[in-house]
Amino acid sequence: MGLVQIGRHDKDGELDVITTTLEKAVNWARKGSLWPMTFGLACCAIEMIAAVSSRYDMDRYGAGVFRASPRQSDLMIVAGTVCRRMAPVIRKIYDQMPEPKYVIAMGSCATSGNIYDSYSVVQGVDRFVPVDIYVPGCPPTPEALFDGILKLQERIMLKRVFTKQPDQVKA
Amino acid sequence: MHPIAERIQQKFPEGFLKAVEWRGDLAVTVARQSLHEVAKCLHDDPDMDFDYIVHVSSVDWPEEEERFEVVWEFYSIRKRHRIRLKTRCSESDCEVDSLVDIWKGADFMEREVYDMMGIRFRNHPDLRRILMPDDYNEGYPLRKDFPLQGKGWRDTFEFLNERQ
Amino acid sequence: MKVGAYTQKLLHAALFYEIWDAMKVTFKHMFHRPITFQYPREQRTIPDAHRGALGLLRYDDGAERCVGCDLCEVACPSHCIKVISAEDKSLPLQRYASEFYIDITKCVFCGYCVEACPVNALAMTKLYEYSTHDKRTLLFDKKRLYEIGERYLADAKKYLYAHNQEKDDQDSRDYRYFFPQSVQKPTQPGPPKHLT
Amino acid sequence: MPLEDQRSTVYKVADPEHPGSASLPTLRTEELLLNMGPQHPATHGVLKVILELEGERIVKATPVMGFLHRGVEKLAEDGTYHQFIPHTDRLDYVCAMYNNFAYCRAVEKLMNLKVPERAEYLRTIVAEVQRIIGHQFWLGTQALDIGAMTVFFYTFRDREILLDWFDELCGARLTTSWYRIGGVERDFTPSLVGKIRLFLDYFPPKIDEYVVFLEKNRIWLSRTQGVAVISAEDAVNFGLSGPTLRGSGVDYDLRKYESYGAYPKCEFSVPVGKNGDTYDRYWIRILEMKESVKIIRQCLDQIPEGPIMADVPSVTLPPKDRVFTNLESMIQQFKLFSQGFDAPPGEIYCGTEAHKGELGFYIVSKGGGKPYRLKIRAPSFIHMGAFDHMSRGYMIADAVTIFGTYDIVMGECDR
Amino acid sequence: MALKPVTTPDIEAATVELSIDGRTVTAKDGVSLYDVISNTGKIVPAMCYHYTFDPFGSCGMCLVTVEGKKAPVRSCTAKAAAGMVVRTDGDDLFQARKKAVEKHLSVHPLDCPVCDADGHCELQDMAFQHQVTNLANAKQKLIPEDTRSPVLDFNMNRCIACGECINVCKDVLMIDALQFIKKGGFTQVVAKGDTALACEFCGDCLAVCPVGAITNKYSKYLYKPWQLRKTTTTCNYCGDGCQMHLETKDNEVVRVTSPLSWKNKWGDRADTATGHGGICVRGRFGFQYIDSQARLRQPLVRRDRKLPEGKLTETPWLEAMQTVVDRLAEIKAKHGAQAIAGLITARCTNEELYLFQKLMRAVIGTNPLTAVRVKEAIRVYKSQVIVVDSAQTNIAKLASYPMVVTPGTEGLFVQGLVKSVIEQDLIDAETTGKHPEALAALKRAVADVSLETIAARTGISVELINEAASIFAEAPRAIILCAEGVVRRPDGYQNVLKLVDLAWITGKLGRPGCGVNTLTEEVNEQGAVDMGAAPEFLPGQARFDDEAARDKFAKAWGAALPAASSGANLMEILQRCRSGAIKALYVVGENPVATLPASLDVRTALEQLELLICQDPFMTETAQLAHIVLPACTYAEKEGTFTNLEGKVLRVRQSMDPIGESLPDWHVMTSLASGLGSQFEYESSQDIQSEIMKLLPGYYNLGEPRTLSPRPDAYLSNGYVAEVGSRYGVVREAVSERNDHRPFGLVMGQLLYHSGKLSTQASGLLTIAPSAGRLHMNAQDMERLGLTDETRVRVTSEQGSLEMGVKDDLSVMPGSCFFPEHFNDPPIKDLMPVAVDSVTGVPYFKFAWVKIEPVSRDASAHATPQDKARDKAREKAKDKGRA
Repeated sequence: MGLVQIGRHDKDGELDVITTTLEKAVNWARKGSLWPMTFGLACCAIEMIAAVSSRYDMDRYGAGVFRASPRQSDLMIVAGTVCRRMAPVIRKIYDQMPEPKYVIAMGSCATSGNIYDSYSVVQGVDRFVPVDIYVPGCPPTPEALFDGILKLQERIMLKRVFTKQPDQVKA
Repeated sequence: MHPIAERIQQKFPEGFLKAVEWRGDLAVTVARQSLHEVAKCLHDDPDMDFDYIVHVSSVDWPEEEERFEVVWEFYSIRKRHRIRLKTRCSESDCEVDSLVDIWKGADFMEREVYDMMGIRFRNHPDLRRILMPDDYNEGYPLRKDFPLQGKGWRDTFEFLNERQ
Repeated sequence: MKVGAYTQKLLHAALFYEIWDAMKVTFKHMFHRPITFQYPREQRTIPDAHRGALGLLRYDDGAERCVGCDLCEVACPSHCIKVISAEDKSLPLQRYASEFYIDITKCVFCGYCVEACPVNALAMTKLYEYSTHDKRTLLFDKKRLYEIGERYLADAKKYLYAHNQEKDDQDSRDYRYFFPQSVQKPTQPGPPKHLT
Repeated sequence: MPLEDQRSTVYKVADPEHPGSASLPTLRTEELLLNMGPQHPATHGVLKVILELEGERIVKATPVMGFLHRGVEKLAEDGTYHQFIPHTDRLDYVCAMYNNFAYCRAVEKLMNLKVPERAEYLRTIVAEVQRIIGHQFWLGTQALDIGAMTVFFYTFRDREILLDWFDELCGARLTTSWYRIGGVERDFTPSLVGKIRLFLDYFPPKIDEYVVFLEKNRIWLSRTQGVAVISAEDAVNFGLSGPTLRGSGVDYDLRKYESYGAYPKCEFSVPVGKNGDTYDRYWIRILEMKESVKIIRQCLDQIPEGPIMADVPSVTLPPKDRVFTNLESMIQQFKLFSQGFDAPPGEIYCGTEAHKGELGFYIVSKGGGKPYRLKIRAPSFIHMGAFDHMSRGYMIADAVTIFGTYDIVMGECDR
Repeated sequence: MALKPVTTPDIEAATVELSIDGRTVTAKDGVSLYDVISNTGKIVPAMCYHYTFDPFGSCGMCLVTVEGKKAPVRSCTAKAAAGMVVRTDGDDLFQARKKAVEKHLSVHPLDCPVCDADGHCELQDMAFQHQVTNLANAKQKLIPEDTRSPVLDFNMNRCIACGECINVCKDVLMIDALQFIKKGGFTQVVAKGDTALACEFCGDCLAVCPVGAITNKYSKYLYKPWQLRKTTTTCNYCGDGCQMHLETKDNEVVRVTSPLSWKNKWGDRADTATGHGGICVRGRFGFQYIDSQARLRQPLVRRDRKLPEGKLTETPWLEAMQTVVDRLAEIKAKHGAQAIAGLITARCTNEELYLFQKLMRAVIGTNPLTAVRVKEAIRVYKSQVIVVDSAQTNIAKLASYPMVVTPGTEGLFVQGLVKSVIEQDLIDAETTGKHPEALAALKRAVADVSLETIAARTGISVELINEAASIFAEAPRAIILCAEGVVRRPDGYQNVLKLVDLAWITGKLGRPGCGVNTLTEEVNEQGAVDMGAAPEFLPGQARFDDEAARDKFAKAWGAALPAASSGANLMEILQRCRSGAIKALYVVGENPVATLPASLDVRTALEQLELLICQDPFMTETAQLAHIVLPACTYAEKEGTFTNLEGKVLRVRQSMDPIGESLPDWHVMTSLASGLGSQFEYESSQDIQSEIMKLLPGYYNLGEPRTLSPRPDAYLSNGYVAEVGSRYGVVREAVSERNDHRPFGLVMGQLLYHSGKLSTQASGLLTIAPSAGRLHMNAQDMERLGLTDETRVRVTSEQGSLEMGVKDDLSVMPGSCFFPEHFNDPPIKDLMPVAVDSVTGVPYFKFAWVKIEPVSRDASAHATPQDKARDKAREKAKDKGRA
C-alpha cells in the first residue's frame, strides 16, 4: 500500500473564491439540474439505482433524470470498478458530455481500485478523467451518494463561470 | 474404485491414467489423446449419461513437466452423479481437444481457459480471448508466473493522447 | 372459445381493462404514507451493526488501546491498513503504533480488522458523510482515526457489542489489558482482573 | 470462423432453372453490424454485444465480455481462504449473501467441516431472503427494460425493507460478508426475527401487486411470451441452470438434488416451466419468491438454539472475549489471521443453487492457508454462452429481454 | 566439534534394527531415537531439539511410546537400541504432548501482539497444532527485560527454558557466553556471570530461539514475520560467501536471518548440510548500510574541480552518462586508450566484473585492475589447529597450538617450519621423489637457516616449532589458511610461496582435502580473478598474454584487445596518474584515498587526473575528489553471482528496489559501453551470465565447487630451482626495524565486527564496535606506561606521529598494539611504512614499529571531552542516517 495515489487529473488547490450575483444565479441553476448519466459499472451501480428508486428519490436534488446519452447529461457518476478495458469507453463518454460537466467517483473502486489490485483494474478513475467528488464506501449507501451530490452542489456554487477554470482539461 | 471410473478403465485401458475419490468427488485423469473419445462415451453411454456440463477449468503446476491440467466437470441430470475429467499437457505443446461438439456450453468456458491460461483447444469453433481484449499481449493472467499486478497494461492510457 | 368469453376479451381490449386494473393499485397508493425520506433533513436510523468509517479507540483512562501488533494489517483483504510500530523507550516492553494509516479509499468495510484486533482498538462507526474533493483527506492517519474514535465513541462501542466483539456488561467493560504486563511501572495496582 | 468472414453473406442471384443466370454478377448485401453496449442502460452493467442484423432480425450475436474483469480468481490465490469472502460479495453484487454461502460451503467441504444446526437454519433463512431480493431486483429491472416502469418502484420499495434488514444484521446493505467458514458471523436478534416475520406477512400480497401490473399487460406479454426460447435438451447441453433452465422444464435444482443447509427439513416445491421462454421464467421467479417465503417461515419455526459457529480450533476463530483473556485463543486468533488455516491438499467442487443458477466453486488446495487455484463457476457467464443460440431470429428490441431473462450480472460473469 | 550424527553418519557404532510405527528401520546403536525417527520422514514435534547439538530434553514434546515401557519416553534423549518397538502417533501421545504444551503455556505471558516472534513462534505452532483451548489462567513471571547487551534484548517472560541458545553457543560456536540462572523463582538465560553480554555477537542464539525470548534490538517491534519478504542471497562481507536471508519490508531491510533457525529443524537440510548454517556478526547485524541515508541517490557531476563553483551537483542520469561518455571519448581520442584506467572492487558480482573488464578491454581498450586483498581467517573447528599470529585472536583461543609470534615474523615462522620438516625428515617421499632437483634446491636453500635464530626472533622455542611441523606433516589432511597476517606483510608473496613449499614437501599439494587457501576480505575476489578483472588474466584465468585465449575473446567481443603488456596494477596506476600517463580513471566501488596510506600520495595522484569517475553506493573520500559520481546499487538490489573462496558460484538475488535513482553496476556499464559506440545488448544480469557461460563452459555448474587441482609439476618446473635459493637465503629485514626508540609493533587489521570500509556504514556494527579512534593495547603494557582508558597517547613511527586514545584489549600481546583498519580517524595509515612487493606489485603497509608515550595530562583533559563529543555526534548522525 502506498499513500493515496493522486491521479493525473485530481482537481485540487484551485482558487475559487470570487463570486458575483450573476455567477451565483448561474451556478444555482446548474446545481439544481444535474442530469446524471446512467453509468453503472458494478456494485455501486446497484446502490445508485436504489438512490433513484422510491425510497431515496434522487429527483429531490434535481439530479434524478438519468440520461442514457452523454450529450444530455452533466454529471457522470462512475459507480463501480473501472477495468482497463472499460477505461477508453469512459473517457470517450466523458469527452462527449457538454460543459460544464462533473464527475463523481462513487465508491472505493472508482476512487482507487479498491481490493482489486490486479492486472486488469485501473487504480482509480482519476487516472484518466478529472474527478470532482470522491464518495467513499464499498458501496456507499444512497445517503452517502447524496452527501456527495450535495458536496458537489456546494462546489458548483463556488465555481467561476465567466473566467476560465485553470484546471479544465481540454478535451 | 468408483464404478464409473472402473467402467472408463475397462473401455479405455490406455487412456485411463488414474482415478481419485476425495470428499465424495470423483476425478478421473485421462491421457490427452483419448480425451475426446472418453468424453464422447461419458455423454453418450446410457449408463453414464453425463448430459450437463458444469465447468471447464485449468490448473497450472509450473514445477511439473506436464504443466497444465485441464479440468472438465460433468453432471448427469437423470442419473444425478458427477465426474471430474482431467488431462495434462505440457507448456511446449499445450493443446487439448475441444469438447464443444459434445457440450455446446463448453464453448465459452474453453475460451475462458484459453484466455486465462493459454491452453489451446483443437477444433474449437472460435478460439479467441474472451475476458481480456483481443490485442492483450502480456500473457495469460492465471499462470503462476504472471504477476498479480500485471505487466503495466492497467496503467497505460494511450487514448488520453490520441485527441490532443 | 365461447362467445361470452370472446366478447369479454374484446371489451377488455377496447376499454383497456388491464390498465384500469393496474391503476387501481396505483391509486390505492395515493392514500399511503409516502415512503421517501428527505435525506439531509431526515436521517435514517442507522443500525448499530452498520459498518461505516473506522476509528481508533482509547481506554477510559485515555491510553491508546492499539499495541501495533499489525494483525489488522494482515487480516485486511485489500491491504489498506499500514501500521508502523515502535518501542516506547520509557517502557521497554510497550509496543505501540507510532504511525497508523488506513487508506479508506481502498477499504472494503468488511470489518475483518475489527474482528482481528486483539485489544479492540479498532471499531467501525456510523460515519459515512465524508465525501470530499480532495482524495488525500481519505488517507486516515493516526490522528484522524483517533478523532473519529473519540467523536463516535458511542457508535463504536455499540458496533463492538453488536458484532460480539465486546460484551455489553460492566464486568467486560472493566477489563483492561496491558500488553504485556508492564513491570517497570511501580504504581501499577496489580495484575488486571481477568488474570487474578 | 473469424468475425470478419461472418460479417457479410454473399447471395447469389441466380436461378437454377434459368440457364445462363449463373453468369449474372453476384449481388452483395451487407449485414448491419450493431454494437450494443458496453454503456447501455439495459445491459445490466458493462456488456457489449455485437449484433449482426438482417433488417430488424438478429442473425448472429457475439457477446464481448470482460469489461468488468477484475481478476478475482487470481486475487484469490493471493489471500487466505477467509480473505476471499469479501471478494465473493462483489461477484454477484445483487445477491452477495448467496455467494458467501456458496463459497463457505465449498471451503467447508474442503475442510470437512460440520456447521452447527442453528447456523444452517440461519444461513438458509438469509439465503432465501437474498433470493427474494435477487428476484425483486430482476423483476424491477426487467420490467423497466421492457417498458413497465411502475413495477420497478414497487419492487425497489420492498427490497429496501430487506436491505435495511441486512444492514441491521451484518452492517452492510449489499456487500454483506456475513457468512463465515464454519458458520455465520452474528446471530439474529429478537428485533431481526420480528422484522422478518412482519415482512413475511407483508410480502405475499405485494407479489400479487407486482403481478397485477404485468400479468395482463399486453406489452409485457408480447415481449416475453415466446421470446428467448430454448429447448430443454439445448438448455442442458449449454449448461444453463436456475430459472433459465427450469423455464424449459428441467427441474434441476441443487436445493433438491444435492440438498444442503436446512433445505432438507423444509417443504417447498420447485416451479418448472413448459415453454422455455421468458414468460415462463418470469413466472418461475414469481413462484420462487412465494416458495422462499414458505421456506423462511418454516425455518423460523423450526430453528433450534445452539452455537452459530463450528468449534474447530484449527479452522474457526475463537469467540472474541476469550481472545482477551486466554493465551491459547489469542494464539489461535493470530495464527488464523496471519496464516489462515491449513487446508489439506486436494480438490473439490461444490455447487450451490443461487437465485441465478448453479454457483459453484472449484478449489484446488496444495496445503497451506491459501487456495492454489480457485475457479468460480458463474451462472451468468455460462448463460451468456447460450446468448447467441437464443437470440438468433429475434428482433433487436428482444435482445434486451434476452439479457434480462438470464438475470445477468457482469461482476459475476466477468469475475 | 562435528555436527550431529545425523549429518555426519560415519561414527563407529554397530548397526541395529528397530521398528518404528511398524516399519523396520536400521540405525546406529546409541543414536538419539529422535534422529532415527526423523530420518524416516516422520516429524515428532519438539521445541528444544536442534540438529546442531546433542539433545537436551527440556520441552517434553517429543514423546513416543516404546514397547515395554509404561509411560511415553522422550525420543530425543532416548537412545536407539536393538529390537525397540516404537510408536510415534496416537491419541494418547497427542494428549500427552498437548499436556506438555499446556505446561509451557501456563507460564507464558499473553503478549503475542507485542512479540516479534509472533507468526514465527514454535510455541504458537504447537499450541495451534495441538488445539489447546480453554486453559486455566496463566501465571505471569513479571521479569524485567534484560536490555544490557548492545544487540540483543532478553525477555525472559517468554522463555520456555529449552536451552537451545545456550547449547548452540557452547557446543557449536564454542563461545559459551550464556548460562541458565535461577532468579525470582524462574529459570532464566543470562550472559555468563549475569553481566552484559560480551561475545562475538553472531546472533545464532537469536536464530535458534523458538519463541520471542531473545530479540534483535535493531529490528525490535519493526515487523511481524508475515510482512517480510525473504530473499536468499549471499553475504558480501567476506570470501566465505555464507548464504543468508535478507528480509525486507517496504523496500527496507528489516533483518537478516540465516538457514540456521528452528524452522529448519526438520525436513530438507540440504542448505545447512555443510556448515551449521549460521552467519557471523557482520552478516547478521551489518545490513544497515543498504538502505542508509548516506546512500547516493542521484548522479553527481562536477563541472570544474578547481573553482569554488566546482561543486558536485545532482544531475539526471541521462545527462551524467552523456558527460561521462563525451569526456571519455575525448580523452581516448586525445591521449589514446592507455590514458584511461579502471579500478573495480571485488564486492561486485561476477557479471559486473566480467562486464567491467570487457568494457575496459574491448570498448575502451585498456587493461583493468582489481585490488586483491586477503583477510583473516574465521573459525575453523576441525581437528588440530595451529595458529600463528602476533595476537591472541579468537581462533587462537580455540586452537590447540596457539603460537604467538613477535609481530612481523610470521614469514620467518613458516620458514622455520620448512626447515624443521626437512631436519626431522618428515618429507613425503612420494611427491618429492618426482622432483629430486627441486627438493635438493630447497634443501640447499634452507641449509643456512638456523632454527635457533628463528626461535629467538619469533619468540617460539625450537621444540614447539618442531612439534608443530610434525603435527602438520603427519596429519592425513591439512589445510593451510593464510590471510592478511602473512600476505599483507613485507615479503608476503614470498611467504605464500614458502607455504606452498611447505605443503609440497609434506605431500599436501594436490591431494584431496589439502591445500593452501587464502581467505579474502571481499566477497568475490575469487570471482574477480575468474572473470579476468585483473591485469594479467582474461576470463577463466587465462593469462592475458596467452594468444589462443586472446583470440577467442577478441572474436567473441568483436574487438581487438589491447597489447599484452599493457596492464597495470594499483601502484602502477597511481604512478602513471602522477606522471600524467593516465588521464582518466574509472573507479568502481574502490576507495584508494582512504584505504591507502597518505605516503602513497593517492590524493595528489588522483588530483592530477583529467577525469575521475567514481561509481559507488556511498560518498566515499575518493568520490569527493571525483568529477562524476554515479550512484551504484548494493548487492541487495541486484541480481548476479559471487564466487566464494572454494570456487563455488553462489546466487545473489535482488531483494529490494534500488534506493533513489541508483542503478546496478552492470546497468551503468552497459549504457556506458553503448554510449561509447559498442553494442552491449544486456537487458539483465542473466544475459551477461549466459555470455559468460558461453565463453567459460561449465562455470555455473549449479554452484558446484570448481575442481581446482594445483599442479606441483608446473609450479616446480619454471625456474624453481633458481628462485628458491633467494627466497630462503637472507631473511630480509623488516621495513622499519625494531629498536629501543620504537619498541611496539603496531598492527593494523580487521575487527571481527567490521569488514573494510563498507561496514562502517552499518549502524548496527558501529554500535557493537564504534569508531572510537583508539589504540588497542595489552593491559600489561598500559599499566607499565601508566595508561588508562581515559588517557591519550602519542604514537610515533618513522613516518610521523599521531595522538589517539587507548583501550585495553586482552587479545593483544605485550609489545604490540593494534588499530582497526576500518577507521581512518586518526589517519593511522599515515604512520605505516609502505613496501611494494617486487613480484606482485601489491603495497604492504599494515605494520610498523612505533613508540608510544602518554600525552601530558593537560592536553588530554583538553582533548578527551572534545573527542567524546565528536564521537557522540558522529554516532548520532549515523543513527539518524538509519532512521
